[in-house]
Amino acid sequence: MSDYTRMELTICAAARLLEDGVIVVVGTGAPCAASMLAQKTTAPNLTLMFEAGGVGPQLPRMPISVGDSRTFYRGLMATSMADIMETCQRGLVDYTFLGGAQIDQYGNLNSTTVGEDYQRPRVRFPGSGGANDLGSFCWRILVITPHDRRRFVERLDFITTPGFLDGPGARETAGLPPGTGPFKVITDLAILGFDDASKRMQVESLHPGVTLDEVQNCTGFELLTKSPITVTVEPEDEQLRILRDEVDPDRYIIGRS
Amino acid sequence: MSDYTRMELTICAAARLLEDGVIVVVGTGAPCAASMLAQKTTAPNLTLMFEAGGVGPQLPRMPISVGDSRTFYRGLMATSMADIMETCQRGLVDYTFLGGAQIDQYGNLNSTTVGEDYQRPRVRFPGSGGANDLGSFCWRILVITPHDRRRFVERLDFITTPGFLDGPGARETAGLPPGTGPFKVITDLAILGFDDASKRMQVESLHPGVTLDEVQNCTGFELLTKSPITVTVEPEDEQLRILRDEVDPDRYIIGRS
Amino acid sequence: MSAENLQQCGSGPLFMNPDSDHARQTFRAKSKALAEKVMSVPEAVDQFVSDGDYLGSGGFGGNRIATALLHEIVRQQKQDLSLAGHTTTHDFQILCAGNETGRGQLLRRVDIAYIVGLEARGLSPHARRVCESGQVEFCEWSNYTLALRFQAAAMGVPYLPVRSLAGTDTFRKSAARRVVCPFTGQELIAVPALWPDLALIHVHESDAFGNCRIRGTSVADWCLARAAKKLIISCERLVSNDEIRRDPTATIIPYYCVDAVCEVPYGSYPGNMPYEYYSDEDHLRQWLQAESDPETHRQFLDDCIFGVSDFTEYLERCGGKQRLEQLREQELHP
Amino acid sequence: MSAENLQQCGSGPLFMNPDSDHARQTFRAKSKALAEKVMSVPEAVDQFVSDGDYLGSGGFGGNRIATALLHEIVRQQKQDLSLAGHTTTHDFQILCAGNETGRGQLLRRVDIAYIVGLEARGLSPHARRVCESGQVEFCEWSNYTLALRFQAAAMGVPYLPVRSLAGTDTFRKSAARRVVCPFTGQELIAVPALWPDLALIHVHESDAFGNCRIRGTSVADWCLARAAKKLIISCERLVSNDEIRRDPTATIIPYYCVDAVCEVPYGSYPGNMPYEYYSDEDHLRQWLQAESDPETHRQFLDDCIFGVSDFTEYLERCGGKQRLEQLREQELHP
Repeated sequence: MSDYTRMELTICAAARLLEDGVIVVVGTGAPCAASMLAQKTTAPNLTLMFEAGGVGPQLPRMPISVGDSRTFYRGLMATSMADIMETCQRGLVDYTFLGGAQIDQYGNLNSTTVGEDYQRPRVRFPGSGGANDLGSFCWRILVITPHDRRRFVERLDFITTPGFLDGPGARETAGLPPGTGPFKVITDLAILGFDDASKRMQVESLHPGVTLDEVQNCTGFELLTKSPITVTVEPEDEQLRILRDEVDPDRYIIGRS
Repeated sequence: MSDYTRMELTICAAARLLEDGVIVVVGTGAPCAASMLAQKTTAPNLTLMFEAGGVGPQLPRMPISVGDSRTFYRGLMATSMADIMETCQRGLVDYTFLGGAQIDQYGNLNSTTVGEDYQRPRVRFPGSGGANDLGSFCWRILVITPHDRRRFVERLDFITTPGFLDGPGARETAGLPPGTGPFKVITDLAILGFDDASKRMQVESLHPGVTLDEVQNCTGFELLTKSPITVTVEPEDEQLRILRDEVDPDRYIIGRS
Repeated sequence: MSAENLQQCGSGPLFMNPDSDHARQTFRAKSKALAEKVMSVPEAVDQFVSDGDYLGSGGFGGNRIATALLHEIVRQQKQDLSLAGHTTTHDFQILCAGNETGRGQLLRRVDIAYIVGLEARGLSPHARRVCESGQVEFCEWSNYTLALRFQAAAMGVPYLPVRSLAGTDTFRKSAARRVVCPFTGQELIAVPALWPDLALIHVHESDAFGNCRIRGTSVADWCLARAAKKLIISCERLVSNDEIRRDPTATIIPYYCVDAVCEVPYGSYPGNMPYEYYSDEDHLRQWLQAESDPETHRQFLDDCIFGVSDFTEYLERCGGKQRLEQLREQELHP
Repeated sequence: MSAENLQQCGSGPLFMNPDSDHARQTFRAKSKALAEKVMSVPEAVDQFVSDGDYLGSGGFGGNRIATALLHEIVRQQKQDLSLAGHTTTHDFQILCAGNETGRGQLLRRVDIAYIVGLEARGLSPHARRVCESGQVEFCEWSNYTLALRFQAAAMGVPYLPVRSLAGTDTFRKSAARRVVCPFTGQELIAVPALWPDLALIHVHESDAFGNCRIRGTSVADWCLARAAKKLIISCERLVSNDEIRRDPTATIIPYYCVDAVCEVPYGSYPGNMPYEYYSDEDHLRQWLQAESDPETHRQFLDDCIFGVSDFTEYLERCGGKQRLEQLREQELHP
């Protein structure tokens, strides 16, 4: 077994979650790397979509923007943002990968503002982009994020994108499509899921060498645990080779800490 | 002045109503002939649209269907039906040409059923097609129709397409865009308009040799008259030549009685 | 008439469930794998058309229609179908061959925007017989509002607002309802989403997976393809997936909407196919004339549909290659 | 949370009138004549951009953006503009050069879907200064719902329903409202139509009248072009009207939406232009770095916008032909 970084482990773990023959709407960065890796390993028939309109590209390199020309390079279709979003809204899209500045125990995401005063925030982040739409429409939300207490917080300063809102049934009551919501959160420490009954975040798998205490200490709310907690499967040599040589040869993503 | 048929007169009169530099949504038949004639005479900068998606064709011949390939032959755009209809709905389209099996004093049109029982009609006609939409959205409705009591009726068996409904303010109350409605009805006997106050149909111009009595006798409701009633301008030689040689060389329309 | 007295609902029947959650379950269950879907017309119709299905017919009546698929549906004597009749002209005429001809009842319910007529060519006597029989249930719409129902479905919402239909009997015999704009207070009409069980669309080019290109007007097919729960494509030409990837901007229907792909050259005949062949007006005139007399009509249908084994044989009977070359010439040099 | 307790309205400001009758009057007054509209970038901006206008920016932030027009708006020091910020990245960064730099206040109100960031490249320090100053008024949306507001406008209806936003602070800080589906009773979100005073769209090809073609993703530009009360097109290449008529299927924006056409090769630089040139990541990185220090930023803006006479001079300063050829190579052989 080769040496690998936490980021490589995270990407490999995320890639394994994607089934073959499904559609995933991805952003740039780690989600895109995970999806490309899945295509080249366990899910050759995975279709990538990008919110600006790219469908099914044969990605020559990692795109820099979710709207750049690589997102439809030798693609099956170059269409509109509305077409992508509406394909999600009518229920055809299985997975979306999201991120954010903050996440809470229900998987709600903040990418808008940090600080008390909305009009004069401490930090103005970009806002929803397509995240609120994708997080509302797609069947399963995947989140890739570094794991620390600044990100995993008790209370979001701003709910940009809906997770399970304030608990069981809340999405449905609000009018969001039933049966949707956060599925897995993949961090540099663990893979987390959501408890069926309470919709609260739970530790499902610890990365090799990581303890439950360590994960809890990096989290600003109480984590549930799924029993038994497994150990995250380590990257295989072939997976690492493809990730390093084919997916991210410039070490654009995997070069990050 | 050449001899001409009533149909030729009707088409020439309709063509003169179209201003230069506007957009008109046309059907096949006489409206299309009138619009082509206008383009080749008084309104060279008239843009034709067809409801199936054709915009600004250089019509090589009269189309047979409002969706056939001639409607976008060397056209500016071949788009969707929704694009055409929505361009009308947002207020860009000045004129539409409509017809129907029946018309009443408010310019309402029936192209759906004749007979008492909707479910088992005496005659089932096609229905609205795009007429209800175009008659709701476009600023001014033009109607070309033969003039007889079977068509000009006191009460429609079915209101397919809105004229002024039951009188002043009715379109607006129903929710139709304000300021729209029937503009002129061009028949083989006269040009009729609508009284501003009552929204009832009025005779504005009699074709040469036609009397007001004759028009009233061919009409199943009481006609108002605009004073003074003019005599319809006769076709000019050049207009007739173009109509016969360039617009309808197969006498597809002008060959009709 | 004051705003308070406006009729709030059309009295027409709503044939299909406009619940977008219901539709989402269907779309979730569809395969999204990039798999080959090429099959013959009889196979596609046998496999994907069920009695009782609600159909949407692509193109525009006599232009870019899926004639071969429509004939096969009639030949296989499917029963109790519903239809979205948005400017259905010759396509409607073909389906009517399954009603009032001693083979049960193919058409049972029709959402009408435009039926019975063939535009400037006149009314179909047989379609009139079918529609005046009292045996078919109707609901009235207009071309745009029926297309808008597909658009709502394609968007994944249960309704969309519109400013037509208002004030007319077309509204009163529709299943539309009134709504008020929550921002402006404007009176609007709401039309319910329509997810057909099945759509038939004829296109210029498709690859084996169902990525399709159309040249010329798309009419309502962008939305119809996305709204349909099942979609059978017929195409003039199969092209390679490489060719599709060479110009992704040209793809109008993506593979994940498509269930079957049938290669049928001249598949819109006797309808027009833009940039390929013009409509066969002689044949359409013969069809209309044959309908005047039920016995002549029966014979005509045997010659064109019931007594031929497939669409190729129909094309042969209509003049074959020579006639088709004439129509191609008419299209390319009008 | 029960359905009765759902918040009915977002508390965000509605910057533009969503009344479709109001918009209809504007569109009625527009010329529909097929007239030549070619002019220079300074002329177009001088003639069609007024202080206080609401702008829509085409493309996708750093892809197929109308950079030359954006620079000119900043150079002419337009004031008090509103902006539809749907994934505005580098375009937003350019407009922010008119705020907090001693030249008044270019941006006054922003409908936000995505601002401040440049995707994977990080946040813009200067855009943060502008947005954290309290001087700009905001309303929150998402990429789809902001695009949907253009779609409602393009359709000519005052609102459209959607199933996102619900339950979040994005909704609470938006100007969206709740509606109930009149057919299914489903809880939905309504977004108001948005007719921008002006849109700027960069395309591959346009004729002199404004009939335009785009290759690659259209993002929200189909709707934006139709929603805008005034529309300035910049294009890589002017083509003849004959060329447009050769393939009417390729026309995505028709002339009657367009007020001015400016020929600007490399007009999306430093943004990506599909099939033409890739984004200049070095230049974008320099821009971000320059923003860290206000004095460096001032100098950088003088070098790139205020101190150059036109876009051609900007391209020269950024490396000119040699650099542009590299970017073309990166695009064509990624």
